[in-house]
Amino acid sequence: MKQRDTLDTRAAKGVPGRTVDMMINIGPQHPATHGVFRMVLTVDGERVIDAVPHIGYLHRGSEKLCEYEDYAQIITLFDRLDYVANFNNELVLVMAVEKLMGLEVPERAAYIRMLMCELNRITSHLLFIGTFALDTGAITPVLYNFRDRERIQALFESVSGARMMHNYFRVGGVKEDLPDQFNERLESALSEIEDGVDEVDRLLSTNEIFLERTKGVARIDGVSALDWGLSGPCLRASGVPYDVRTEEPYLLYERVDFGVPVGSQGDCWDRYYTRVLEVKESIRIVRQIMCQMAPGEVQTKTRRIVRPPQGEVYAHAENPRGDFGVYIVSKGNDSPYRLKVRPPSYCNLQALPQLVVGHYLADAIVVLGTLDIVLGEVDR
Amino acid sequence: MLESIKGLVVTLKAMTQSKITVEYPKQHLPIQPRFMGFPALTWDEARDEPFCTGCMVCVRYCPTQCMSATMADNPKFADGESHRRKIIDQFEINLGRCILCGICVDVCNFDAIEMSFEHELGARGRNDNRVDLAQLLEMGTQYQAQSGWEQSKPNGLSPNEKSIRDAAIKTADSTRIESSEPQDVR
Amino acid sequence: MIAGLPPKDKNVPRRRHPVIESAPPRLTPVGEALAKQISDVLSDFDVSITAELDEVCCLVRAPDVERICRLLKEGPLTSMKYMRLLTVVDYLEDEAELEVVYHLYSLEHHHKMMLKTRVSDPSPEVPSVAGVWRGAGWYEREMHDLFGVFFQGTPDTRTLILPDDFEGFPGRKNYPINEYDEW
Amino acid sequence: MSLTWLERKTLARIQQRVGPSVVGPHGLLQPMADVLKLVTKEDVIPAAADRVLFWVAPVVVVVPAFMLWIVIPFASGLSVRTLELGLLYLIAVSGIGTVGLLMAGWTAASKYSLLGGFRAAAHLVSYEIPIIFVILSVGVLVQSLDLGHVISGHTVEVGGQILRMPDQNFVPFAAIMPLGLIVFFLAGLAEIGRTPFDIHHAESEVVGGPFVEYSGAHWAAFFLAEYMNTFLIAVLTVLLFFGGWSWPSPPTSWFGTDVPEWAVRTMGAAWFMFKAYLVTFAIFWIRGTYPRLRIDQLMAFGWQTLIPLSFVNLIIVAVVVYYHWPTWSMTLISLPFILLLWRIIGRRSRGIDAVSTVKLMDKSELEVTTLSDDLLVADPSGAATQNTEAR
Repeated sequence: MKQRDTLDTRAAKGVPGRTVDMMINIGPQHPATHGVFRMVLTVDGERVIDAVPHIGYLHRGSEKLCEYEDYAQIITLFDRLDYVANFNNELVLVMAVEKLMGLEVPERAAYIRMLMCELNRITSHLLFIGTFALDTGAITPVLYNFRDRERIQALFESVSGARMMHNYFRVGGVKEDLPDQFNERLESALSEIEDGVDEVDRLLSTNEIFLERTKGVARIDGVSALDWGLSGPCLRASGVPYDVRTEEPYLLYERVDFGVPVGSQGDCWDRYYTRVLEVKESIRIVRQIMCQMAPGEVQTKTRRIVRPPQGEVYAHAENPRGDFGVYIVSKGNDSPYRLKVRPPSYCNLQALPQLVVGHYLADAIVVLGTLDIVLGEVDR
Repeated sequence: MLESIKGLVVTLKAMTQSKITVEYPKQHLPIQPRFMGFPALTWDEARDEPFCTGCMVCVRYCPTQCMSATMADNPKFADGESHRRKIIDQFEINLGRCILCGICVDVCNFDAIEMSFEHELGARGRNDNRVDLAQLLEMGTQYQAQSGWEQSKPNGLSPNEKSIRDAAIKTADSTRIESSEPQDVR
Repeated sequence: MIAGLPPKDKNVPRRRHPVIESAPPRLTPVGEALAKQISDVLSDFDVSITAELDEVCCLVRAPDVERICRLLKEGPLTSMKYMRLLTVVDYLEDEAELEVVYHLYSLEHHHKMMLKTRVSDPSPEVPSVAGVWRGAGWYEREMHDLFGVFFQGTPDTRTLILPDDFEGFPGRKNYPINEYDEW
Repeated sequence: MSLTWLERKTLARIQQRVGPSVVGPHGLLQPMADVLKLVTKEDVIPAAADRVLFWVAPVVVVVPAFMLWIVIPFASGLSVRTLELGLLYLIAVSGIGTVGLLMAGWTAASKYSLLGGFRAAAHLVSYEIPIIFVILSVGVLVQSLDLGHVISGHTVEVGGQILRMPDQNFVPFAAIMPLGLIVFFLAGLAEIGRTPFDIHHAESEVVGGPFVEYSGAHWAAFFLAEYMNTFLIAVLTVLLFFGGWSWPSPPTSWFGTDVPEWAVRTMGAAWFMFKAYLVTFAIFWIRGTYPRLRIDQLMAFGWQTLIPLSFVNLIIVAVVVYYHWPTWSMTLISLPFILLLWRIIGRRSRGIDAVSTVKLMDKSELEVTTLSDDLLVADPSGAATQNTEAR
């Protein structure tokens, strides 16, 4: 960024008149902050010269609370971290505990977990695409995507009994098997979603105004993206092909064939389109899972009170927002001694000041939209 | 420019398609059979009493501590009409605190608590959503009627389960004194 | 917490369960190779290398942290370019120490490791690694909020997730969580 | 008033929703309910606001919005006042509303509304210019500034020659100067702050712009003005380019019998309103489809594209009228410029293949790829170049 004219430099140059930088407080209640996030932007006219993010408005002390809860109860807390990708959060917790206990999951349970996580990735990305379009000013895609998301939410409800806070995964498996007629319903939902995604793709992805707003805006290169600890679509848009599903395959991701979209520009449009392609890939994965799945047990025998051995474990998985990790220090009790979450949106959000400085106020909103933060996860 | 016109076509086409929203208070979307609404207590038609024995296992496992219960001696056991030695005396759930996780249903040994279909609940005060035993049983019987509920853990308990149940009753007995009053949350 | 219920005691198991087993280390061959490499790379420092499950775990002295991190990030053999997580574990009650844990990952070699260091209470100070990985900045601020660990040289020392006037370190085990009234 | 209903229903149908449906049949009485609600609502004036100006601002916006309707003829001779300088009057009065928006933004003592007010002032003023030039070229075409003459044409005497100026009974001006129509419609959208150009009350950025701090009846006044202006742009589009009430002209005789004068007029007015509603629908349709431009892009589009093109349009019209070329030559000359506009708008999605920046890497491909430096985009300096250029 070039040296900015300040009051002092202007006075030194003898430029008459005064311009004063304005501080704009965006949030905690603002339509574009996707939750209770606050950022203080210093703007020179319309151009952002400084951005200070403030988080913590949704800090509920989840990690501390986990130290006082049973592992079974912690699952309900994890539902409430990233509240648009609940299954993925639950998965990471139960994976961590299973890794600590050295527990094997029945094949069908693993497939069901994969299925639910991929479906949840679709719902989460659909929500992103819709709200991002809303950030750029298009008011229609969000409703199309809610329409499609609703189809999957209904499936979730039929599987777990809840639309968002599922509490469905258990240490050693899942709560219960898929309901009857699930395959047929899933297939019809998937084909409708495919149509819906194409529809929004036609409506938005290559729209001139949309390209105008997102192409080349807020670029971040791969090296600094890694440095900031970005993950997920934000990192992949910068050209770093880091996806936990291929990097350290968990569940049965080795058995399915899928592609990972990788951007090359690291701008807002790449971050957006990476997710659009991921939705399509997830649909592909779900189809493969449905073919491969065989009937069987869904739960290994465990004690009612899960009590993993002493030790430390870090487990992570590819959430819609990125690399979601859980670090558990266990002392062999019912509750973890220390539990720490690696929230991907927290890391992604850190890079915000670097991304928005030098751009327009309207771009700041768009950039925040592409980072796709969920405040439940950022503040925990 | 072509792309913009493509967008206009998409929206125009959508305009001719059918509506997908429903007018909520007049019309409801179907509830799935596994739907987890607020917890309710089930009613044992055969013996005309609740299944719940007040063993407090749900109270202890509730992540938000939204329940409280007390148990009493079952008069019907003395008469020989029922196999339950203990029976629920008071039960209160603060539905405003309940997070609908279903853990209470998982841990219950007697099928006494179920997640009902009840989900529309509004109140004006922070603690106005407390429901007592009578209301819970009413919700429960309604749920049983709606869902064709069947007991999945029949009364002929295996010896193992029996011992679990007895242990639960024992622990519940010992904790009874501590929380015999319905807990007050400001 | 509801008044009336006794606070749960976190260290004592709820039921009689005297045997506490430990999870055995299960290092992969890659991990073992990494452990060797690290002991070579960090031969100048006071390091003890163990393993937790499948991760190499490396305990170092607190003042060395920043130099070690830089070495691990920039050395071609390790090239830990990606810092996954920074956290603090409170062992004050048993061992009077706080443990700072760094989870590192190398995208080139698919190496993962934990770097640990221990600080004790009157002045829990660790050099900041925000200069090595910029992503560490917020973690350090958060850990300072919750545990009172001071990271020397961290670029931003404001509180992150707690209010500015918050007193005490709520992440620590000895923070009285049951002694306030629920709203 | 019916426009709010139309807008909400249109958007709802675009978004596959039901839309207003409770008050009245199909929610037709919803606007009434809205008005009732807004009027009875408490009118909050922020403590830091300049009370007088804050109170006056909505009036300044609403009054011109009403005054504009004085000269609009709904059928032949059916207007409040027939002014000879009707077009000039339109241009003059429509500029006043901007002052009101700026007043509202400035006096509310809120940074959002301040930004919104500035944005409004900047972009409304710059989009006024292409509108003026297009209106002027219509004036040149008909050699009159009277709105009635625009439709029915008239005769003028130029240098002893009696000329019949074109009227829209036979060919609407949309066919004669399509460039003018496009420029007028785009600039009109911006002038009323409709979707691709609605930056001054961009909900996701400045949360309503100048109106943030307004509530109750004052807010209602702003929105009344907004819808009045929306409809005015639709009416003007019909009037200037689609022949108002007369194209295609309603029949004057019906199976051999003469239709009475009043019936022809009524039919003309109804026909006129129908066309105006169609244009309004198009405006709402566009709102339901497009994202919003950024301020710099908006200004660039206005100053670099629309204003030159409106000049071009004026020159074409002037040349054709001066040399008495046939009117169809005007259409022909306009065509290349329309193509130019087409290419300017579409330049983003042309050239570079937009979609190609994101590649799908197969899983097997990823497993063999280790992270090498050429996969990383090592171009941190390119971060803000795009924007500085645009500035």
